[in-house]
Amino acid sequence: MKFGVLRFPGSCDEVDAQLAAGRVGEAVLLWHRDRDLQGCDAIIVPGGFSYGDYLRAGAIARFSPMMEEVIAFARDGGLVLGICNGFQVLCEAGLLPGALLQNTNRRFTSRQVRLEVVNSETPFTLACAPGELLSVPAKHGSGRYYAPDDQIDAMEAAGQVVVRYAPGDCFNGSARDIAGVCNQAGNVFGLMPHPEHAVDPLTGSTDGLRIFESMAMAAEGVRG
Amino acid sequence: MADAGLPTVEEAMALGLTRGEYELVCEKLDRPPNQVELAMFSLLWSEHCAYKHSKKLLMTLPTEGEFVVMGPGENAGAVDVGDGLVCAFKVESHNHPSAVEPFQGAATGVGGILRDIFAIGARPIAVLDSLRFGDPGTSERSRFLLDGAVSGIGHYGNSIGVPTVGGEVYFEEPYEQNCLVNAMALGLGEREKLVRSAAAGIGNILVLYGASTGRDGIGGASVLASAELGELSEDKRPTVQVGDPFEESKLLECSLELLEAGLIVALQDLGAAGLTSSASEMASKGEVGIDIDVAKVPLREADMEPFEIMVSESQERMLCVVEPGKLDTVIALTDKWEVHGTAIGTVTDTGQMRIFRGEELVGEMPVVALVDDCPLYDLDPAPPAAPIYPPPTATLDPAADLRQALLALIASPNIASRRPLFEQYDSIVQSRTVRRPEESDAAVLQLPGGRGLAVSIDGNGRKVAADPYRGTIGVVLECASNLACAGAQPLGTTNNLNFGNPEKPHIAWQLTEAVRGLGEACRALEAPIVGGNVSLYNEGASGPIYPTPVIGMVGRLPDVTRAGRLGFAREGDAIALVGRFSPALPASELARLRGEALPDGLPDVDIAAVRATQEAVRDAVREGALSSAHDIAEGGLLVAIAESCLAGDVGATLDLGACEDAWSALFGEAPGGFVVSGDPSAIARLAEHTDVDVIGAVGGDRLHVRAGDGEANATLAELREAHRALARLFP
Amino acid sequence: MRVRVLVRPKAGILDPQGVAVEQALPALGFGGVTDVRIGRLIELEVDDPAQVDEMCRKLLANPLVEDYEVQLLDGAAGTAS
Amino acid sequence: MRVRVLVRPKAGILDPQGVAVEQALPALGFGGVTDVRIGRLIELEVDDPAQVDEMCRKLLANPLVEDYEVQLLDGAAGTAS
Ligand SMILES: Nc1ncnc2c1ncn2[C@@H]1O[C@H](COP(=O)(O)OP(=O)(O)O)[C@@H](O)[C@H]1O
Ligand SMILES: [Mg+2]
Repeated sequence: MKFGVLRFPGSCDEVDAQLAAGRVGEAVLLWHRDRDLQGCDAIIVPGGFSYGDYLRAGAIARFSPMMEEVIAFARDGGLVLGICNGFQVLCEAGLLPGALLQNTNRRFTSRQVRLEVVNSETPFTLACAPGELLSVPAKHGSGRYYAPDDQIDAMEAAGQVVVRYAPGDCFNGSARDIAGVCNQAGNVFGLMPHPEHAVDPLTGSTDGLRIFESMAMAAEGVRG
Repeated sequence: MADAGLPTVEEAMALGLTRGEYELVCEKLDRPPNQVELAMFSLLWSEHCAYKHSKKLLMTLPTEGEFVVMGPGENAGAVDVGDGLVCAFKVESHNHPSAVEPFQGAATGVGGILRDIFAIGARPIAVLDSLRFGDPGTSERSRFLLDGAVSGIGHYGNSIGVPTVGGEVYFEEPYEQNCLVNAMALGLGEREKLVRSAAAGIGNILVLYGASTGRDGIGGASVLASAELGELSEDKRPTVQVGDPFEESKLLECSLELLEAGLIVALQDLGAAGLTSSASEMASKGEVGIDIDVAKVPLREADMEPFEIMVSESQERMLCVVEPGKLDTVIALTDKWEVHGTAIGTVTDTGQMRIFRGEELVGEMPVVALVDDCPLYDLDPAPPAAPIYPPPTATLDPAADLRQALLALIASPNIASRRPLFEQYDSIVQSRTVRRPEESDAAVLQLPGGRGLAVSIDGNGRKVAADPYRGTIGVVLECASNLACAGAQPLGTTNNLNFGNPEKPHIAWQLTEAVRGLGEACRALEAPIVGGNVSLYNEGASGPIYPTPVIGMVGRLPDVTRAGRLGFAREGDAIALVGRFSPALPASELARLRGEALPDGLPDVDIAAVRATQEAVRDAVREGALSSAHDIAEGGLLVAIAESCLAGDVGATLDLGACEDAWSALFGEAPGGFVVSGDPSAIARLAEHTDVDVIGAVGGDRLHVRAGDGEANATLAELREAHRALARLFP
Repeated sequence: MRVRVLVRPKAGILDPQGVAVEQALPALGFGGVTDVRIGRLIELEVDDPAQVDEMCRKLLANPLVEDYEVQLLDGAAGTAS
Repeated sequence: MRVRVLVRPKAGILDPQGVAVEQALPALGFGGVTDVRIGRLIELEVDDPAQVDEMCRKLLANPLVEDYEVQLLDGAAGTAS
């Protein structure tokens, strides 16, 4: 299992994602200006402030050469995980539905949250039990998930709402407490909280590992 | 050189030089300085750059020790943390810019201290902040400043991917007109790869990279750092510097990659006094000359004068020295990171700073005159004849009982939970943070190989105002106590001396006494000073700030999995008061709530005894023998216990036995006291090494204490509610 | 040619900054203010103003949540989305 | 009355957003764009438009780093700071 973690100018959590993914497989950094996916089985678009989050979070990064390759990879069914800023990039790139707006509290907020696994059958949540609560940190200023109501209805029906904030834990005002969504095909997943910061008992919880383990299981399945 | 229109002595004085200093400049040059030269001298001879009122004092501080790799003088100090790694760290102030524009002032303060860290070749791994404002309850301006400073720090640190792992904030009336915003940063580097800032190699090339140069902060260093804020007229206000963390993150990665590839000879950030100070100091340290062509400097505004280019304080710029053969590779790397480098000068053997605009020579000064010849002044210290500070405004009902006092203390802005602040900071990025804010008295970061670093930043202006010497000792001891509770041994210390106008004898006395206390405490703890910063002239119309030395200390843990926690953890654990603790109310937080005047002096401190207690607590934490350890600071014993209850979400029952004065026993403050909890046998073992008094047990959902015939009782829910008091400042 | 782009949150989308400003005004003594909306102002110099609309759709605004309006500053009227 | 306030970074003050957007545009296929400045667009409904100028100075703009321009949308021209 080989993960590729994108690196844009202004990325912050790319090494953290590399370390986390490295616990379940091989993980390499991919520079935004290159075009070689280096044979990776899954791509992670990491957290941080690509291009300073200037203009709109994720707006500039999504045009990078490497993102063009990632878009093609995703269209071919490749696994793509977007975390925080990566989620914003994937929405901007049109790989995921919706948009992420400024938190209703108007502040960057960093807090441990509980995530409820709504759909445990995606390639990113295979290793979770339905309804399981994962303790994972969230830290962002623009994490309010928005999509038109009818679209969210359809997404919920189709199992595209993958994780929600547990009651009381949603500080950003997201529609229906949505924390992470996948595309229709299920191979692209974005979430605001940071599973890569929940992989070691020393620095927090280990619940986030489940996301990376799920991806490895899914990738092995595809291969096998 | 054209000598028409030379600046006058009056203009020199408006830039902050004294008449005598101007005359000395003329003597050094053998002629009056032109505009470029005067601008450069006025900056380098400012208090901020030349430390002319503090250098003699600073020379008394201990700077050497077993772990010191780089002491004061370089961009940051560094201590050895084992396995060939060093921790670089330093604290800096951005007080005056933050008073003008708190968001950008605080943001650029963080940007500046981070550049100091990577300028020596260390990757920044943590930021801490130390903040002082007026009373947030009554002062709208203080709330505005607090809100702006906290968002600015978060904006910069979060965006650049360096965790803000700790800090401190206090609210006292003397900071109303002159807030303090200090920021500390830590970095990790390989000992063998540290780089110094001395320019070397005649014929080598100076490359400037990063942001373009605009009119930011022109006059900043001389005007902002050397004049009392109240004297600043509107037209002297410099342009506000705007921070760009995105640019800095590229600058950081590019600088570390340049160093890793061995492409540069020397590296220096551009901070206060911009190109003037960075180039001159590089030349001075390398004992060489430098030629700079300002026409080559990429500008944000086309029409800038040579002197403006030389003094601009535009942020996010670095200067490096490169061998000619490596220039193309260096430029290519700066292009990769989009921080486009430009060759702007050369290293010469002239011993002169020569400034050109194209072919035209527009300034020429001996490096030695610029950097080393600024006169140093002796202070004229004298203790104040009458109290300097009015008593704080009383907010506690004089009839309050112990329980009401406890709840008022827990809700005091100086003690209430800092969560609404630190939740605006990313404290976990880089995956090193083992103890987040409110989990331990010091932040703890993991290092390769299972070891750890602990760091704390502390200050207590009120106590230093009451007794500059003993108060400062108390601050250094508190910082080391915080490390001890995490299980760490101090390796080195940084400090920021925030004081009023040193030309006034009573301020000079505060400064002198504080530095004496600082040196003595650091010597006794073997925690030498490896760097720091001085911020003087912190005064408003109603007087000086409390003298505020801010101390940052870095320590190490052999086994990071055993880092201490401050929260009670297990029902049934014994609670003990540890240390030879002699609590006293004068200058305490309770005295502030009661509106009591500051005492004239504090009790003597036995530093060696405190150190011994710290070592005993540290060793017990390192053995994993204790469930919790917390030092007793603001609010005294009962507040420390309440904090341990809140952090562990469990109550406690205490009986202090016979007790002459329950108020002093419960709320009095002094250095050297700790509250620990653990298995009774572990506490008994601790008693073999230091004074230990078992006073109660962990359990239940309330805090209940009996002291003599006094008694207090509060539920966890009541304590938690009081502790949330700061949340309303951030609606 | 100098071009101005006004980007606004779409009707119906919560604008927390606008709400905060609206709530802060009465305390500062400003009554009678309603419906505050905060967006982005982008001004740029372009060789070819015909490009601007595409630039807006692709980069300067997010059509799912924002409306934009282009104003050509040296005369001529603008186009709105 | 509907009022529009344009808030811009002051001349000479660094505009990191504008710089970043300007540098990114060529790679996105938009050449010939220079001097990008990014500010805020504030639109509000006010009973008394005469108040707006003071509102800008006190709350809507930060006079240390920003200039503002007020446009009355139902006719009449605006005032600039
Ligand atoms: N300004 C601040 N920025 C970040 N963290 C802070 C700040 N102030 C306090 N904290 C954190 O909040 C916790 C409690 O702070 P404080 O009560 O000042 O601790 P102490 O009494 O040990 O000095 C610590 O973890 C500290 O690092
Ligand atoms: Mg403490």
